[in-house]
Amino acid sequence: GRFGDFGGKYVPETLMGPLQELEEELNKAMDDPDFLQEYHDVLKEYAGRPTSLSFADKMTEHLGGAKIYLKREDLNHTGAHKMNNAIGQALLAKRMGKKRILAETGAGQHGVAAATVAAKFGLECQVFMGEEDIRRQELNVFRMKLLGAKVTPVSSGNGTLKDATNEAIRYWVANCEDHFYLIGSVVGPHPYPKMVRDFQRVIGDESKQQFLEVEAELPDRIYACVGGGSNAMGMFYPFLEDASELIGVEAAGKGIETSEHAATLTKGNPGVIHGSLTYLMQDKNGQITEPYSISAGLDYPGIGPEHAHLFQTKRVRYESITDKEALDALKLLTEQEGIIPAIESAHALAQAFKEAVEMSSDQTILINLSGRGDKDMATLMQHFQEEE
Amino acid sequence: GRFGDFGGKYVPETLMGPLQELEEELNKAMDDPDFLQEYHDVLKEYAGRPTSLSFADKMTEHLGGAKIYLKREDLNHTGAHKMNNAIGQALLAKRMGKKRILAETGAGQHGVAAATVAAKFGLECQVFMGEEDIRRQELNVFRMKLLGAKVTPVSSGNGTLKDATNEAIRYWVANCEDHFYLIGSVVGPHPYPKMVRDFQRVIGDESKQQFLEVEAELPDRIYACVGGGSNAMGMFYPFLEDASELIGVEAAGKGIETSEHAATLTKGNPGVIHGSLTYLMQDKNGQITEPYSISAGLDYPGIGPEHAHLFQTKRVRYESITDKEALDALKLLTEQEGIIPAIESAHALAQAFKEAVEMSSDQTILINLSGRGDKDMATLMQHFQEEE
Amino acid sequence: MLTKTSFKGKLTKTEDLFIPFIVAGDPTPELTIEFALRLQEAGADVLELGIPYSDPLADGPTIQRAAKRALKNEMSLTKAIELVPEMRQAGLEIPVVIFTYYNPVLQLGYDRFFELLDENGAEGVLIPDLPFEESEEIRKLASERDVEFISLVAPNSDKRIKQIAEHANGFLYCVSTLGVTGERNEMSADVLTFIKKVKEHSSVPVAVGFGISTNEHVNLVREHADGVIIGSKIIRLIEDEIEAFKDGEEADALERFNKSVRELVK
Amino acid sequence: MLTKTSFKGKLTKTEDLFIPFIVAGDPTPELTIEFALRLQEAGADVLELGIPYSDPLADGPTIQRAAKRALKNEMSLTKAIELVPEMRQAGLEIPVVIFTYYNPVLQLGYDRFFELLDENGAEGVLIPDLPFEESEEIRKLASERDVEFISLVAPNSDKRIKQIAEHANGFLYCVSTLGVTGERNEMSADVLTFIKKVKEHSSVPVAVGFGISTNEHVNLVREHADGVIIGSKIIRLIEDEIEAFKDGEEADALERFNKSVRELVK
Repeated sequence: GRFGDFGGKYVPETLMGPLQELEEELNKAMDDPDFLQEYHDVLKEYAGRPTSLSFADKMTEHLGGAKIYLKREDLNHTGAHKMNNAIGQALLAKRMGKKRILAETGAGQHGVAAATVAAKFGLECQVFMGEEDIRRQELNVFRMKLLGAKVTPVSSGNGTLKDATNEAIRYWVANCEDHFYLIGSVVGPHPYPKMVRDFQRVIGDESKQQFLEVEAELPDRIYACVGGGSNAMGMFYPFLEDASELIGVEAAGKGIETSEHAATLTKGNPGVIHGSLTYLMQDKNGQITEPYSISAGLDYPGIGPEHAHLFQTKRVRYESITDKEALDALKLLTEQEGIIPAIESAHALAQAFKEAVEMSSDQTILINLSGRGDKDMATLMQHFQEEE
Repeated sequence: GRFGDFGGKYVPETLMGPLQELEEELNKAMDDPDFLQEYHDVLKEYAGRPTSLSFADKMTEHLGGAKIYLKREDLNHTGAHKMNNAIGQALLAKRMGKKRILAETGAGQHGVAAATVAAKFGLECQVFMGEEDIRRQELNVFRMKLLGAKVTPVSSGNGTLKDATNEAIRYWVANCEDHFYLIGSVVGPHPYPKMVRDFQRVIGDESKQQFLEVEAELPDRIYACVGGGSNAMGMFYPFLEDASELIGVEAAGKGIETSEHAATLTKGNPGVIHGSLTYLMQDKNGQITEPYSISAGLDYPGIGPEHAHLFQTKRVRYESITDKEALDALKLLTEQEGIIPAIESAHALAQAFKEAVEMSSDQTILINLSGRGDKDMATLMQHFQEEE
Repeated sequence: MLTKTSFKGKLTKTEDLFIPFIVAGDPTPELTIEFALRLQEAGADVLELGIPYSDPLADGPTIQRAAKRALKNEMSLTKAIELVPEMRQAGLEIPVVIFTYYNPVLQLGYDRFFELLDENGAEGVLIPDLPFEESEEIRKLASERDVEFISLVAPNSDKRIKQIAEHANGFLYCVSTLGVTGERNEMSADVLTFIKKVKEHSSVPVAVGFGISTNEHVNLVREHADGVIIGSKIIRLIEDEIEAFKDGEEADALERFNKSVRELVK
Repeated sequence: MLTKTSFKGKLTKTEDLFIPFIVAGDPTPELTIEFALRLQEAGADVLELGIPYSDPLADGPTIQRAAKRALKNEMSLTKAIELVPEMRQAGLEIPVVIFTYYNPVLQLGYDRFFELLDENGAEGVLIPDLPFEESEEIRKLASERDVEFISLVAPNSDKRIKQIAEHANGFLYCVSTLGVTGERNEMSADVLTFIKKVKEHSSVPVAVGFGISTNEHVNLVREHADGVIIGSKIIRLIEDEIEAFKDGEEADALERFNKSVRELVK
């Protein structure tokens, strides 16, 4: 259950049994061709996969450097890569005979994905969400309820994602017998980080095949944003043994020199969060600190343990991008390509655009466009209208 | 330029030249394999086609009648079938050397699609939108602006879609030399209804192939909602010569016995609107009346002339569904399948669900899910919260 | 040539025509009659009587406003045509052209429409959204009923100019927004070429309209065409007096209107 | 057997243990010392001294609130351990178990952590998010330093019960939310089976915790297990007096606290 030094199961005793049961069933499922077939059928017939690989011709011309390709996870059902994982785990829950799933959510994207698969597969769904986030993301709360999910407000801590996750874990501790905990990223105790990665690797697998079809060789560089890090792990994993340079992009918020950022690898250090040994943002006493990013999906004080390992082994380069840089990249892509990306994804875009101009026109880059920006319209309106 | 008795070009003399030019170029383009290849490449690599054909297993089981399949146009880039047509027309505009496009929009969906393709293909874009609609659809207005489009408020009439269309036509009359008018539905003067249908028939073409793959025979019945009618024409057209029964579903608003509906074929009669002879809603003096539907996309007093023809010849059966029936169907699909449809599409669902229960389990139906419901969240919140 | 422009004998000249446009029922049916008379006094040769329409897509904001006012008075195609005999009774002698969008005609039916024109003594009809290709039947009927069916021709009508001009009745309406709107005081070469081409093919007087709003425009058009059509400007002169009409100062307002029109076409 | 539960000789019995839990620094470090003494007076055999943590994912809302209050006072793992000698000086004789989440220990480092325990005379440690599989190294270090490393076992620990029980030190903490929370006055057969199974394998006293909040619960547990652990209920008794502490009525409040605890475990 480790990625080098990182990972593990740092959980209350009550969860050790359920985690073991999960691991056993997961291993069986991943060896079962019928399960994998069903998973891929649902991705194709329900979620809309394969997602497109788009050549960003105008963007490429605009920057005048490397050729830029976008992996279009925004085209998934419900608008982000989250769906791949939610489908995988829901199928596993069904296979395990669990009738109820629970999930944590920050901005509500994973909550919507969980509520969606719960509806699709006939499971009860309870989503834990911080009170502050519930206020900020009224529409997603409504969406989850429309999908039949129960949204449980979390008032502990600051009422945001970290607290919702704690509360989901607490609820799971008390109800693990008949509940399946559907974690939304490559975080949490083993086997979650591995499981979520394996349900997200379809991004990288498809990308590789699509890229070879159009360019006949692999991209020189591949970019993905990193909060918990599931879209990045899904994209990177199939390329780990290849020559492509891999770049994970964290949220620098208002700047990594300030206290308001979510650049876990850049500024954090190893510790335990949500059951896993990884990098996190903490004070000198080991108290976890509140992160900040304009992007709700990157606003997390930890990071998946496999990223910590890839950081330590230097297989992946990690950079950070500020709110402002991300918003500029978002606007630029929107104007050049007619694609409004999620603010999360815009972090990857910003780093890629910075580097693309320095690269030659026979080089290629691939950016994982992890989700669409529709969910961010209120934030964008506020930002760009203030700017005017 | 006619579909039976309907269609034609009822426009000011100034537009006859541009329409002729458009028709000539369109005919050339549709005979040009390179143009068609580019159109289909963009659909695949940018818009996310083919869209999925989803078997609605839980819905089918819930109703206990015919097998229900959904064509998932909600999975298109920007969230609806509108993109197919916008891409086709933008490519044609580019081919004709036009640097500027103009479009009308009601709720803003076609405006967003037009602004999107304008960004993607490097065209200037001006969108005409009623002042009332601008107020109601603030987010879509912002989205269009973010995409670089100019949104021109229309204060004439009631400030809704009909008026925006009038104003777009007026602007086109004055600027037809260098502007391409990108109409969003199978309406307007010839060759628009035919052109839009031909850019939307990809829905039906794909559906046919996908359906044959899974069921080895064509659906017994096919449903689509009808406002202007482009998603329905796109779905129906490839099936016109087949045995499948085709059902177009209009908006009955608060009931066809009231004055608040948009059931053009059910309650209207032939006349001329926006350059085309078709069915429309009008008073005894031939003044066009304001339609009503909770669904902005169906809230149009006319209908594509080809639908008028298919109505007259009885090849397609037209039904109407009230606001309430549509919302109930929307909620049911959301809970059963984890798909929140556009309120437009929910009209087709409602009619299909009504009929599915009466059908046998060896029969099949196909519903065109023309768009996703994200855009309707504010309306839905208001409605379902009032209901509580 | 005069046979094609006779308007039942009421149009007596084929040059220097002044053709004003008003909307029936704007602001009231009674005033519409008054305007018609004042325009005749000011030298109008033909009256274009506009039918208010819910969706006037060939018209700018001024005429849209007029239509809206008239629709509030429940003006309709039938009622508008029925104003003509009242105008006649009040002294109107110049020919009247009914300017209407196609849909109201369609709803009325061609038979009833021509019957109405005949019964009420309207001499012409102009349908801005019924181009040559869509108007074969109605042109034939008009010809049989001795009604002048006015055609429009635009600078971009191109090779259709010849076709339209050769089939023209009454007068030929040249849509010319390109040359004379705004502040310019001379016509572009393009517009002159266009008018010249139209005149070459036309067996009826060629009148120019769209955007003519000053005496300079009027005189510029007179130099090159057989007639000038003035719509929006006339409506704006009516709008200038709307408050006066409301306040019952009808006589003074009509006097001012008449004077302004005279200034415009002097 | 007593060798494994000696707590440096300070735990003198192996049955009918009362093990209360308080959070260091809640509401102040000074009061924490007072509570420790009052609990000893009320019969406590071991004190669990909780370290406030930002993300206490094994704790319910009551202990979360206590942690939040303590963190406002900038309580930390180091400061909490350093309270122990002050408690001793004030008269505390029973063994102290430091209850802390893993991350603060990790940040301090094992060496410094055990040095601190040793310097300050804390006899045990309990880390709720460090299960058997992740605790091999720290268990070894604890054993070398003669610190009791307390393990937890849950009803669903299943075949791990044997493994955990056999490696247990100090006492074995049975997590038993299933049986005794709420209003029930008897234990379910499942819980009894569970406790019996744990006792079979354990060479140290078996104490039951989680959700024990009434004297009935306490006596029910006493019938079947070697000890009772009370956390949230103790914290709530402290919360009941928070206002009194603020108002400076310390002595009365502590007296009431002591009385309530005595009632609870009578």
